[in-house]
Amino acid sequence: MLIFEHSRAGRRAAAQAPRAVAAADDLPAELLRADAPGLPEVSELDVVRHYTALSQKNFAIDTQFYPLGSCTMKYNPRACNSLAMLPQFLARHPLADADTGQGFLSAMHDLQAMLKEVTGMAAVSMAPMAGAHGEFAGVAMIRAYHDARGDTARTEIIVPDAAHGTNPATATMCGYAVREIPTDRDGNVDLDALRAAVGPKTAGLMLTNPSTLGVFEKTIVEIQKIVHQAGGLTYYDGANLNAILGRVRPGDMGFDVIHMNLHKTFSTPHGGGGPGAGPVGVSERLVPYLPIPYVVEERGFYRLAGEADCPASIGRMSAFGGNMGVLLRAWVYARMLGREGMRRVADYAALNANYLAAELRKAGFDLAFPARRASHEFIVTLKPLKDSTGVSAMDFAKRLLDYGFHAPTTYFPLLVPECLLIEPTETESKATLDAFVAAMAKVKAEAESDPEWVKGAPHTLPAKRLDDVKAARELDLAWK
Amino acid sequence: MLIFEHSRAGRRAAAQAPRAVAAADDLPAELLRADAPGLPEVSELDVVRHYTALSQKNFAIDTQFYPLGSCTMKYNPRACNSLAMLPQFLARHPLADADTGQGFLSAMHDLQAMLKEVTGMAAVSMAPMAGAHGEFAGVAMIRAYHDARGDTARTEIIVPDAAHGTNPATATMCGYAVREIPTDRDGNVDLDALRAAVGPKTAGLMLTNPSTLGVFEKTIVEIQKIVHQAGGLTYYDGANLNAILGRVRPGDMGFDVIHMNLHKTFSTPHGGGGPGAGPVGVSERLVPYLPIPYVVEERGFYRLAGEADCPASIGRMSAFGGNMGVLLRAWVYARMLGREGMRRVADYAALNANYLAAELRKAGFDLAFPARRASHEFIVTLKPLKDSTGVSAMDFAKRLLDYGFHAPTTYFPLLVPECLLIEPTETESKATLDAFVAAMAKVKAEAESDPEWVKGAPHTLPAKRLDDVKAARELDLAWK
Amino acid sequence: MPFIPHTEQDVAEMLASIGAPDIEALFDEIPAGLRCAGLAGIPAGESEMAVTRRAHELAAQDGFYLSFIGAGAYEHHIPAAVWQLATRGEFYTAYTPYQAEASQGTLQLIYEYQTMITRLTGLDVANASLYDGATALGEAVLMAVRASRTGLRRVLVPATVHPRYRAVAQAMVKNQGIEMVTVPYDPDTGTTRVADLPDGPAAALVVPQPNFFGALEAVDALTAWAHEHGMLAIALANPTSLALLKAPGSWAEKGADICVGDGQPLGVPLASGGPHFGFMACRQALVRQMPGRIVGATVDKDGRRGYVLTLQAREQHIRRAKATSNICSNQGLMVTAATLYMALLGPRGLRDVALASHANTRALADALTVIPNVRRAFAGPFFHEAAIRIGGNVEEVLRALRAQGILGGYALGRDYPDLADAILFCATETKTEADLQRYAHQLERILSKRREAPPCAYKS
Amino acid sequence: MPFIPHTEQDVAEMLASIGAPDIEALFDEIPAGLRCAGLAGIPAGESEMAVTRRAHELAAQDGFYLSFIGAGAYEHHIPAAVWQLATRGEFYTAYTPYQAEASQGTLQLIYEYQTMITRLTGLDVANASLYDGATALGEAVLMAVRASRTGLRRVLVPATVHPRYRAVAQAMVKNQGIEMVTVPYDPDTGTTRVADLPDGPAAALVVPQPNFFGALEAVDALTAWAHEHGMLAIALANPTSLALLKAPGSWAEKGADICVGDGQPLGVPLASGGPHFGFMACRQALVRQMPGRIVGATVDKDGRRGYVLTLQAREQHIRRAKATSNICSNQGLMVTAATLYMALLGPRGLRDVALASHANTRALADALTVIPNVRRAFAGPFFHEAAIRIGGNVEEVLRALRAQGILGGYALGRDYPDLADAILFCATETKTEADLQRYAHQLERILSKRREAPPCAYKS
Repeated sequence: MLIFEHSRAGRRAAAQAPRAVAAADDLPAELLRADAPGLPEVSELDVVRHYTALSQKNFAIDTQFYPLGSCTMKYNPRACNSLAMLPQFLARHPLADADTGQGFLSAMHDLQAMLKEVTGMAAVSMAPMAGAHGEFAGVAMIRAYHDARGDTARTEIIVPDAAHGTNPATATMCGYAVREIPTDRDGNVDLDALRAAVGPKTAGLMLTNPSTLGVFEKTIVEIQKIVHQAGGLTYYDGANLNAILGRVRPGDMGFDVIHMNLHKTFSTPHGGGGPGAGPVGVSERLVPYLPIPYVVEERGFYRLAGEADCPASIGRMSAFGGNMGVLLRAWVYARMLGREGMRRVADYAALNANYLAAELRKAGFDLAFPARRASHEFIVTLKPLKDSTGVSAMDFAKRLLDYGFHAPTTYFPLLVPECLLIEPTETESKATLDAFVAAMAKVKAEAESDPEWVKGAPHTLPAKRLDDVKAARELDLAWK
Repeated sequence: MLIFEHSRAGRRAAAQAPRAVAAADDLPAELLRADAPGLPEVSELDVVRHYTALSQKNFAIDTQFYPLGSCTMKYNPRACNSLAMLPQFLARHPLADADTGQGFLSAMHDLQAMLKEVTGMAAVSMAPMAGAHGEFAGVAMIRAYHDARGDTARTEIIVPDAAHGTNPATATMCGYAVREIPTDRDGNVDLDALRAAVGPKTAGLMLTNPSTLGVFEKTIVEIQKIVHQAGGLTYYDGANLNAILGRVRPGDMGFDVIHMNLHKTFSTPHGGGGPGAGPVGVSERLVPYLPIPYVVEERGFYRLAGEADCPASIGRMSAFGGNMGVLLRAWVYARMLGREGMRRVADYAALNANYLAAELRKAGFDLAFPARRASHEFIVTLKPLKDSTGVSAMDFAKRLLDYGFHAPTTYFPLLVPECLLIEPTETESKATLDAFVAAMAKVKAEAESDPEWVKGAPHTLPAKRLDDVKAARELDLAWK
Repeated sequence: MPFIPHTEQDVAEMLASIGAPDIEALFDEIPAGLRCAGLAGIPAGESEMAVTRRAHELAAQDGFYLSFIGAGAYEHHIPAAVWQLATRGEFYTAYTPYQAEASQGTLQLIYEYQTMITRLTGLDVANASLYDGATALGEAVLMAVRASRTGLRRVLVPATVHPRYRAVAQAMVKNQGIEMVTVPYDPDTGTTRVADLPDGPAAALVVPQPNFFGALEAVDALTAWAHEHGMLAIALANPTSLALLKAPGSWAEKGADICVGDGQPLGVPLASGGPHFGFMACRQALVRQMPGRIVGATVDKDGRRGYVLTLQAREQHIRRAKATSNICSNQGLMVTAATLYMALLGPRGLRDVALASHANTRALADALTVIPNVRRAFAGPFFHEAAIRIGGNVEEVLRALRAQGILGGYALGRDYPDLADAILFCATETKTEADLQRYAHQLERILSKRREAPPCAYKS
Repeated sequence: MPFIPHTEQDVAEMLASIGAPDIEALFDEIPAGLRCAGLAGIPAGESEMAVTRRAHELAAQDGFYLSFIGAGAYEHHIPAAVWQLATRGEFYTAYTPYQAEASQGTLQLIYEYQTMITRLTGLDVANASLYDGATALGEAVLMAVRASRTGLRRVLVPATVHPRYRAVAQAMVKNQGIEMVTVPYDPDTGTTRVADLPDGPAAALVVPQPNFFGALEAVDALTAWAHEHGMLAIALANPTSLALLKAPGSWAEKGADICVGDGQPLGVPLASGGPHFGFMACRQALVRQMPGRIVGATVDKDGRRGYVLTLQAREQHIRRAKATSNICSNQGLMVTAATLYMALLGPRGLRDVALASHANTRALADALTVIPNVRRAFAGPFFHEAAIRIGGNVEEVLRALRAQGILGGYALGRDYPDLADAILFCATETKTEADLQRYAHQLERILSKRREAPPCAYKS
């Protein structure tokens, strides 16, 4: 039932309305709406009961193992939420002067400094509000850099074919053409192809490392040099930063820009689709172009730098400077982890991924890159199973739901057929991983003995298999 | 799985431990424990996931209609919780001086005054921490009153047979013998039996009104007079205050003591079994005996009255004065309702109960007191159904769970065979009541066509019918 | 080890399974020269207790103010139920509902949200959110350019649009060669005159309502003009105002084509600037040009209603370089809060909020303009924000108010040099009569240069 | 109508079904003379917004203090997860799990709680909570009298038991003719000497550990003495201390028979006094004398493990006048919090809390006793509380500390006239070294009557 179906004309959650005032008789009638907007008319209990029930229909980190590859679905410490929601933090107006927010701004400055340290970059701006937003900032800075030098012939961004879709989409939004390069058999960027691709048109390269294939680019330094020698800049997609936190730093690899996904590596909540936060770190030459605002400290006083401080900036990313509440959560997390804790993130993310890969291999699954170390995630391909039983990666994923596990990422990266991209994260225990392996093995056995049962999955969830095609064909995007 | 089954030696939620300090080498070894206490060794994620999952196994007001008779399971406004949990309120030490808590104490004084007003009593103490605790305070005051007059021959408390078990149990705890009196056919106290019961041994009467049978005692004034004329005092069990809030006041009926259940009438949460709060209101003659502390105001300064203020008090009910957090929730609720809102509580509780009773009667159910108005609750007896199908009230209740409704109270009051005591409360909508009637009718039809199916219920819950007998016979009260 | 559940025995068993001697070995594919020795610049980890205390101290340092700042972010009462429900683990720790069957909670909620937005805006379809109002405007400009049959890369934007929104949209679109032409405002009314709209073709006209000055634009005339000139009309609206003001879908004959805005007033805390969220609605015909997630209703195998992400072919993970936008994660949790807020307020409650905010701002404008030398900056109707000119140094006056615990508003001179002595203020339903009087009293005192002994302590 | 969902049409339809002309008619069985005209003394209802603002103002008025008061209620860090989970609607708005199949969440949680309490106390069984530590002591006294084979109505209670606990237990038992005999304490050590235990038979001896002064009693000797004299031994314990100190079930040869205490230190906020909760554990043989709810494991129809309320024949709703107690609602939500707390802390975490609290109190005692004229009130070991004598007016000194934002402790003279110049103080794991120094510095200053210019503002 939809909340609208609980609606009854005249019902209301009366405690929520302010004291009634007369109609706005001073406003011109032609500017007023004639009818009330068709929001639901329900009681407070209706709302609480309806949305509590809805919430229970979700899989979430708090209820299930959620090994969704490339999303880093790790435990979100509860303190991050309660501290970011302290009343004073919530109440502060974004345009209130800096002297009303020294407490808040000092935490922001502290986080900014920590992000600088873990990435090894010269400076950080936390203005971008999601990973893709960070990518936009990064590529816009690359463009601003070339433009400032009058180097306007550079019209291409090079992107490996394994990249997240946001990379080419971002390049387009920044007015660049996208040049794809292939991946070699081992999952590395094909260096020859890269060499062939770079040239006077090269504005830059966008690279995810560890790659979306779940492996570390061994030739990362060469890659960077090839691009730089061609006059391009290098963009480090930090989506997989969780894999290398404290182990290796993009700045040390010679990259010019990196974005971080705080909702991944710094464990801020995923919230059913955001909000995230996508701070960007840059090398010295890009510092002038950083998006505003960022936090500056002068003799113990903290404030947000604006247009006057940063005349060459690519500009503002949002009206008010970023997803501050998300940043506060990341700050709490970072302070609890500290320097040793951050390094442990990568250590145990790698341990869990490599263990899970090893166990799945023993259980008869095919790894896409069996010769490689897994980073924090790895790929299983179900191509052989599909060929022999007709059970697809999608079917397999749906059946895992019945066993109480969120499915891994399916059909990404696009290069590997019938793939599952599996990211356990460091916060899951061996017992959970073992239970997941057992479920994977069970589904495989089911696929072999009774493929139709698996193709019909899920069988135990609030909805059975949903018809995507109908949804796209007979659009029903709002209730009537 | 129990939390203990997630335990693994050496695992811990490390962010929760304070900095480690050396062992307490200054303490005598013979006073120290040799082994660590066997608490679970789990991660923070283990805890969050385990208890989130457990919570989802509960029916609750926030998830289901919960017409548990005599428990007033109405909507618990969320603001009550968030405001009672403001950091300053939570942090205040109970023994901190009054000048550190003027904000908090003023709210307590305000609530105390409102409770006085709604009950019509001369004074109120909010010290008791639950309904039964309030009963204890009330009967102890009655005893203190008689003792102070040297009237020590009064050894009996009269209790109607329909009373909650807490009434006779309380009388016993206060050192009284219990004298039961019967209920007449219409659900009223049998006045002749009462007249026969009172006498020089009568210390007092405990009466619930509206009674546990869901009807208002029409002769309430006579009852009170009969007891008073015999020299006894009168105790008004306010468990059902929700039925009469703002409509009629116990003080106006001439009663000497009343307790209120704030978790019922003032909508503080039931919490899976508490905490409640059971303030007591008294007539003039019992004021000196009120339990301490209560809030007093002197020239705008608020403080808790103690032993020195109240030398005749029956004493303290708890170490620190009461369930303050529950009282704060009640205060928020009372302020949001205000005077009109309080009266509406009784109006709509009565409307819902009488409507539900009427609809169930139309659906073929037998009301225990069809000739009476329902108060805020009423009784259906399933005796005829039991006789014809073998389906008991318990079976019927279990099957209702399958339809997503918490069952009414079963087998109470004891006088009515195969009874369901149904209390819808004022916060439920007609649509919900109609859905409940439909489910009741459906279960009745099932009982008539397929009694074994109903006797086997529930069929869809996290557990099937549980074996109470085994539980009591083969005691397993802690995991080993 | 905070948040890591491994015991020593677990680690040993896992390494044995992997066949690695130690955890170090798992990083052996990383070139040795790159490996980082440690993070010396980061402090040691602290317990939750220590960080909690620190956070409380920082929060206490910032305190509370009686704020009359609006300028794009509005203080409203947020029902307690909103965040108690939105932070339930099942909403808070789920992600984008890729596995629809395991995400019906989030998906149905977004579908309900989309419905609510269409009803507020009077348009056909809505997406599942954008980052904020400013980026939503940028996306709307890009969308209008894509959708325009003219192929023109020129969009008209009134100067009465929030200056920050214009800056953000500019930064978003400039690399695609799109020109944003600023339309000047009428200095008397602070609104956009049809007569001032520039000649020459364009893909779209942005129509703010209320505009940045809080003033109400002649939306019908502006929309009609856009349509007459073959442009799309992009409405930029405050969602609270939509409970009271004419829905963009009803502007002029055909209605605005796209409506965007910032959803923060719908149950989202100010929080120094975010996370807020942007909403976007449009006519059905434009849906395939819309950026961001969209949820659609469908049926499951048994024919029962259910919800899925749909029209994914627009999006970056499918369409890559040809996607409508690069947006991926949006502001899902804020949408959850907004949905709860709109459900709790309902049509009448939201209208009451709009009316009370309007009435308070009107009362405050009246109270302030009896102070000598203080006058309204613009004539004409406003929603819940208005500007006054004080004939003095605004920054100094605001500082003096701040010392009394009052945030008096936004200094318009920061963006509009010709409004150097103007303050933009807002009084939502959260303000009491006493609050309004306090502001008026203090402003009067400051402007008349009277001293007041102890600073008042609303800030604590 | 706040919290009432009825529309006018609903009301009309419902009245029609009932056959009543109006709502008034539903009250027609109430004698007319009794009907109340209205509640003039109660203010008009206010919106959630207005009450929220008022509550925030009251809270701000009270502020925060740096508190060193213990005396039965202890400030500990409470993990954020505890109350975020405990206030989930499914825990918060369920009731006593009468319908077991629909309450497995609460039932299993209580079973886990009972298990944790048995493990902390070293006893066999535990109930699902009592109101607080003081009433738990009263119930333990009643239980011991019922269980005692002697039939005696006399119980020995050391003067080192919390004075409030003694008062509450006294008020609970006196009407049943039970005598509580106070055992004096050794003025040197602040503990109970076996030599001071009175002659004559009794049903039980109460043994506090730590006692009200924070001092550690000779629990083995006291327990052994009780058993030698045919009495039950009732342990009264601080639950945090049980992670460090010998479990009551292991005291002397046979162990204490019953253990009670206040569970507040286990994740429950101080909150001006409540709700806290009392815990109770006992030997298996006494289980049928135990008051309160008890959850037991069983199986369902399919043989799967499940949980139910059990041994209900002890309780008031079955046994009525012969019940073990009149208790019905207990402190369920606090038990939920405590279970979460104990699970999050675990054996090592709780031990760390105990150790840190002990170490801080020791450090503070050392720092305070270097101040001239300040000395420990008692020799001997203590847990996380200790008493000092300051040789001056305690109330005045505490007031002076309060002016500096410090709550210095509890004035023992309020209950023990011979300790008129003594302060009982406590420093749990929440205190930093700087906090301890601040207290010592201020006390030293106050006692030496030096003035300090501006009061320090921890209180905000």
